[in-house]
Amino acid sequence: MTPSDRDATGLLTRPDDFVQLVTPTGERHANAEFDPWIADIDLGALGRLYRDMAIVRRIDTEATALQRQGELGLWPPLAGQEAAQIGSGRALRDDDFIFSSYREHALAWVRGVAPADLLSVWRGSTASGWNPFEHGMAVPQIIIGAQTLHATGYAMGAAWEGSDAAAIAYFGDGATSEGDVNEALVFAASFDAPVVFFCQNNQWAISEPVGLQSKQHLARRADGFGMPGVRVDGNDVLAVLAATRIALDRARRGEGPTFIEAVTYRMGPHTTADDPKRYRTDEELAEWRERDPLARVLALLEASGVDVAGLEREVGADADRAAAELRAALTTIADPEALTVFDHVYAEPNSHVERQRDHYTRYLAMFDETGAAASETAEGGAR
Amino acid sequence: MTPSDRDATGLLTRPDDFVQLVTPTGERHANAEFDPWIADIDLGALGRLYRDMAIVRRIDTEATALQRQGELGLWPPLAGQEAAQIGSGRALRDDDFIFSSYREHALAWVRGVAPADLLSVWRGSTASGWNPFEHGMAVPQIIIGAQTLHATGYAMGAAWEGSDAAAIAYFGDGATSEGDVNEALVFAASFDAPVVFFCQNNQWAISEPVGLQSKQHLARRADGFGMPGVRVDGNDVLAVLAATRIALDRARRGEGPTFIEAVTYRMGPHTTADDPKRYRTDEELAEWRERDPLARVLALLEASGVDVAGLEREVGADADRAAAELRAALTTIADPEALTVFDHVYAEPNSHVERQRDHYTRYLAMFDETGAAASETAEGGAR
Amino acid sequence: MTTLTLAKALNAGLRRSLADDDKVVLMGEDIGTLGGVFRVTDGLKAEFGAKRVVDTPLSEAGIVGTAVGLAYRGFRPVIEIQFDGFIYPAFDQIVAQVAKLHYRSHGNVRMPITIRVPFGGGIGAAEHHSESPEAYFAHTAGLRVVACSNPADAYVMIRQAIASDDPVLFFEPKRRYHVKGEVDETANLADARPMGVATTVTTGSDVTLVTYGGLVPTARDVATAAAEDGVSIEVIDLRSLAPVDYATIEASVRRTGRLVITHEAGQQGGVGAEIAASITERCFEFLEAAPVRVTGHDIPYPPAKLERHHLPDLDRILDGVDRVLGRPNSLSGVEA
Amino acid sequence: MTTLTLAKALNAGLRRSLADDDKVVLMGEDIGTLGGVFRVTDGLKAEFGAKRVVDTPLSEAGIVGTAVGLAYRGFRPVIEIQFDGFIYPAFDQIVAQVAKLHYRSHGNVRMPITIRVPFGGGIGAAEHHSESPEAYFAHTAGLRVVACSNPADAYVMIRQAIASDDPVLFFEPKRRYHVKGEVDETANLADARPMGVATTVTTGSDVTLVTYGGLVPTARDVATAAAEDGVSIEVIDLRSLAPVDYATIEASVRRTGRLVITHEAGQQGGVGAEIAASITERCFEFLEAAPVRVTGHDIPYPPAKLERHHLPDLDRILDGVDRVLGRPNSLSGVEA
Ligand SMILES: Cc1ncc(C[n+]2csc(CCOP(=O)(O)OP(=O)(O)O)c2C)c(N)n1
Ligand SMILES: Cc1ncc(C[n+]2csc(CCOP(=O)(O)OP(=O)(O)O)c2C)c(N)n1
Ligand SMILES: [Mg+2]
Ligand SMILES: [Mg+2]
Repeated sequence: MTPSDRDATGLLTRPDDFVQLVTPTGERHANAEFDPWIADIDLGALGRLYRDMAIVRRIDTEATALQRQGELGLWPPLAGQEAAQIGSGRALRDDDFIFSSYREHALAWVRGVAPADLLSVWRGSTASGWNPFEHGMAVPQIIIGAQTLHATGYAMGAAWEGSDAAAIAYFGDGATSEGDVNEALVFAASFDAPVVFFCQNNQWAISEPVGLQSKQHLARRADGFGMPGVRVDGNDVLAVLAATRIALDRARRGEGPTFIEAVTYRMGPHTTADDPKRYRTDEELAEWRERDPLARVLALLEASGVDVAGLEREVGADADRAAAELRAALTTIADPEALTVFDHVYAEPNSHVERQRDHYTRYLAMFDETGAAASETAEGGAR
Repeated sequence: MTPSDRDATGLLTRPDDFVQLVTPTGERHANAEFDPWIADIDLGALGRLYRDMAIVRRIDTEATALQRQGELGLWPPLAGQEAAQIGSGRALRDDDFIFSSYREHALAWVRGVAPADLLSVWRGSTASGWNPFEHGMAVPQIIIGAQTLHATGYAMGAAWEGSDAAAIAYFGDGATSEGDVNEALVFAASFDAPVVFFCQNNQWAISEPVGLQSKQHLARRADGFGMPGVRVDGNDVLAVLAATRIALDRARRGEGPTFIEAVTYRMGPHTTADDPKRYRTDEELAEWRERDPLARVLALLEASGVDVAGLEREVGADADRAAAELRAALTTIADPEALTVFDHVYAEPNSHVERQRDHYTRYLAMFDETGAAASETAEGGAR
Repeated sequence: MTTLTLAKALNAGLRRSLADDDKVVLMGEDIGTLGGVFRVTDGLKAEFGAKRVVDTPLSEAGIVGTAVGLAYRGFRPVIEIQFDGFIYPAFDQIVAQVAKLHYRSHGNVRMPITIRVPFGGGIGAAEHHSESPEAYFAHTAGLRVVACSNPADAYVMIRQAIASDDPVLFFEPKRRYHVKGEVDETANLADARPMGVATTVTTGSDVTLVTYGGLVPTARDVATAAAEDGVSIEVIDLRSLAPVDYATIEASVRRTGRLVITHEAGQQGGVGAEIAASITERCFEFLEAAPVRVTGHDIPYPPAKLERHHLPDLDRILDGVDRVLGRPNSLSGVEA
Repeated sequence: MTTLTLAKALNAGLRRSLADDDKVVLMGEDIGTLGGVFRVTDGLKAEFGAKRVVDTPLSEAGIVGTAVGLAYRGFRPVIEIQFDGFIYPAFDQIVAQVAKLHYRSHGNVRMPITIRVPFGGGIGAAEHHSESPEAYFAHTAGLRVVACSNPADAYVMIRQAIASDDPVLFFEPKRRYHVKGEVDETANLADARPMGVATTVTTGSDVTLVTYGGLVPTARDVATAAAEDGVSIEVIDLRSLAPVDYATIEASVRRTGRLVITHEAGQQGGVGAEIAASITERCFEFLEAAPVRVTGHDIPYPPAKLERHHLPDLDRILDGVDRVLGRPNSLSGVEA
């Protein structure tokens, strides 16, 4: 991409173009509107945000490696988006409900999803890793944008029940082109739904730059639908935390939805199946490395007199442990039993599925008798 | 609807809230931006715009009457929206292409669609009344919003061919909630498509007030998608004409799409099958009658010294003639032949349809032989 | 027993469901203040309020997608799609979300969503207002698909659909909305015939005639007309299109040896194809003739003045009966 | 003759179509710079420019809807839907617009739109990446539906689809993208087998085995395996799913008396249902047994590690062959 292309894509990262509280080099900008919302974030809390980010980055690296080793079918790395995900995730209350896309592993971490549950779906062992109601987080959504409507409906329901819980929908820059996302904005505004639309503008939708989806900052989309839109530096964990808290507070007070555009960058490939060299330059990546979400927090902590080396050591050990746990968890993921393909198609008894299950059971039994295995056919369909 | 509901619906009609060149009482407001675009509209031209509006109103009234008499299956009246449709329609060049919804009978008039062709689809005699390419106007679209994408694609194609023709999409306030319309805005902006999105905000989508679809002026939707949005008094034919000309000029110069919200009112029922008394008040209707699009043009002409009584007489005679032609045209609409149900399913030979046609031909032939008629069965399914 | 039209029976069933369970919410375009374009939800907003009977923005994907979120929150949304031809914008949310979420979540997330669809033709309507899209949904694993044909069933089945923990596509024969019938509003839902079970409308011994929705009364007329001609027809109202109650059809075809299926939807891949194929699999040795399908043509729904040449009617079904019986019929002498 | 993979044969066919007719435009997500996630459009943007090979915003309805407008303007849009499971957001534009506009406009507006869909499973992919949605489209009047199974067909059929004045849903068996075969890039399109005509892959006398797309090579293996067992199987590659080339199937079944149909899509209302029903109608007296369907189960596509328990494979199809032959099989002794 040429520099002029880049301008056209709205890939603007000047601090006056979005809310930034911590610069890439770790300077703290004052912001009268945002600062009160993070007044409680002392150095200790900031260190914990750093810890979150460092650990999820490590988990992400480990999972990517596991995929390369053939242990996972696919992995969509989050590297580069730690601040956007941790900053927003740590703004949530336990009874808020998360509707995510497929890249929000940091949110699963925030919500205490077990390592094995995180990996099982990407390993191809299960249709979903965890019970959404145990973690207040829906299982990953692959249909781009669909979850924004789910979040909106959930929020409508919460409000109708008189609860002040909110829902948050995570989606990408590419997703903003889907009808579903726009319809979600319509419904949310119409019903004053307590929902936060959290758009991680990571500049790319697979190979397509954000400028192909929109010539306007994505946050500007909000106004036309009748809700506030805010554009924050998505690599600045404090800015993201503050923006999300403001939006959640608005939601809880019954004032309706907010749209947050977190300007960030996907440092890795779209998924482990993708080769970003086909569509973007090393220079672009290098530029964004300088805006790393973790580095700036360390710089700020250091400038504030924190023993950063000690923190890094400590967090590094935690991250090592998390990575080891992840790897170990793999062995606990059982291969699913053949007949479970028929489980949960319906919640209630269904004569048709039962008949098919019965037939397939008899079919499998044939092999038991003859000693052959369905999986060992010439073709098998397996992988 | 209570007055406070009305506020919430964005049913705002203060002149400072939109561009208005002619007030309901016929005063002419100067407008530095818009006036140059209608400098050519002298009193004669204004009289012709009045004539257009009066005739289409008369055609509409006649068609409504014909439906009540059982001659048409259904009719969606345009009454109240004459200025929006004539003002925009008369801004178009012959080689611009119109993608309308189902209520744009005035556009069909502008494009010279024959009366019988206009009625045949609503009579249930044909799937479509006219050849789109003969009139530069697609046949009516019933799926709400779908045509906005068609207009966008057409405009993309025109631009790719190097033509400076534009496309215009007509849709309603309700339609703005459909994913398709929002996706059309995305595509149009992304490809700088020479298309005009012409939204007739007639305050209602069947029984639903516009405030249920949006708490924001619809024209504001445009900015977030990266295109200009303009809100005009849709009952002011000059304001509409100017706004559409500005948008078309922009399109022809390769600067991309424009969104126009024409604030107007559907004075009649949604269709002849609808009973608006179930959802709106007489007072509301009365208020809007005072903003009648025809009356203000007459007032302006009168104030400008035109012999309005003479004009009315003349135009009245033309309208009478148009109405008579419409009524007469009915008799020229033949009932379709049974086997034409199979025509045009495919453009190329298709063995399956041919087989079904063949079978049904034999089936019908049975009745010829026995003298019975398929239509005279106990049940018949006909109507 | 009360005498109600099919539309009013649905209205009564919806009212009852709203009263019985405060997690039931109705959603749709024009269903509140207007009471729906067919008045099926008439009066319900006034009775239960705007948070139980919800006029939504004009977007079908939005309606179904927010219903999914409401189901996550524990609600039981009941959606009205204004006309059959307007369900397609919601297709993705129905097929990729509503149908799959229970499976995707290992049974943790239930989707007790009812999607009401006035369907079928015969009312002289404009394009997109007379379609029969049921086969798309019957082909979609994870959905249940039912169609009612009379007021008594309508009253019970809509409540069963709403009470079901599975998503149900609920097809209402719009041209029969005004047909009247006896409805027992006092009977217990637990005692009612499960919505998955078909009904034998008339018993007969020569031909089994299977249909659903708006063609059930027509099929009854066919049986009457055929009886005058000495042919005894057993009419089965499927009620459930997915899953199909094969036990009932099978038992009948084993006796009659002859099957005719009729529906308004096109033939290619219609519900009749599945039933013909399945019954052939299950009853091959009992069949005296190939199952015959009498369906709408495989064409876009034609303009109103031609719909009688598209829809199966008494004569066309009788011709199908003649075919399955090997009597003189429209295809006599034609190579299959 | 050149040896090409199926993906490269499609690439060559697309290149040829772009070169032959400047009204042909390719549209889709990631098809330009990236060359498509399966690289089917690799190099074409570089060769023909960004106005012929168009990376679009991420919205399937938008792609198909703007293609309709382009068709109005005289273009022949060729759309890539990235994966089978992402076609549903475009369902309304396909079913209510693309399929119906020629009819609606009395033949004035043509919709020569090709919609390419990599379909089917067997690649260990995540949810929504392995679906077989072809039956939805085969049930939709106004659409043509085809599926290619080998490089030679791919090269010719994609060009035929693009040249067709009717809209074509073009299904590509993604798990066979890397299969190689001989492609004649010099042959004349006019001399090629029309895409509506099926191919007899192997001739045989005991059983007719009908399939399409990714299962064609499997069916050939079935024929080989069965031959060792003394059973002679005639494999037919349907190629066109709508309309179906019944002449070819019928002629075969009249000889064999036995029909097995196999596809990855679910059974209920799948393409196999229509073929079973239609062949039963057309060849009833010739059938020795009920047609047998070997299909994916009627379940949402399962996680990768279970897909081999969902997809028909050699053994399951052989079991179907045993069933249709009345030999011992998985259902022996089970009441149908
Ligand atoms: C409806 C649909 N269309 C296409 C895809 C294929 N796809 C998967 S991810 C992706 C890009 C998404 O980009 P974005 O929304 O920016 O999210 P990101 O991956 O950058 O986090 C595409 C096109 C899909 N999953 N769903
Ligand atoms: C996809 C779709 N959903 C629902 C309908 C039913 N319907 C027909 S007109 C209409 C209201 C449209 O309102 P608006 O867009 O404001 O246009 P208006 O009728 O006011 O001109 C509705 C809901 C439809 N035709 N298409
Ligand atoms: Mg992105
Ligand atoms: Mg309106």
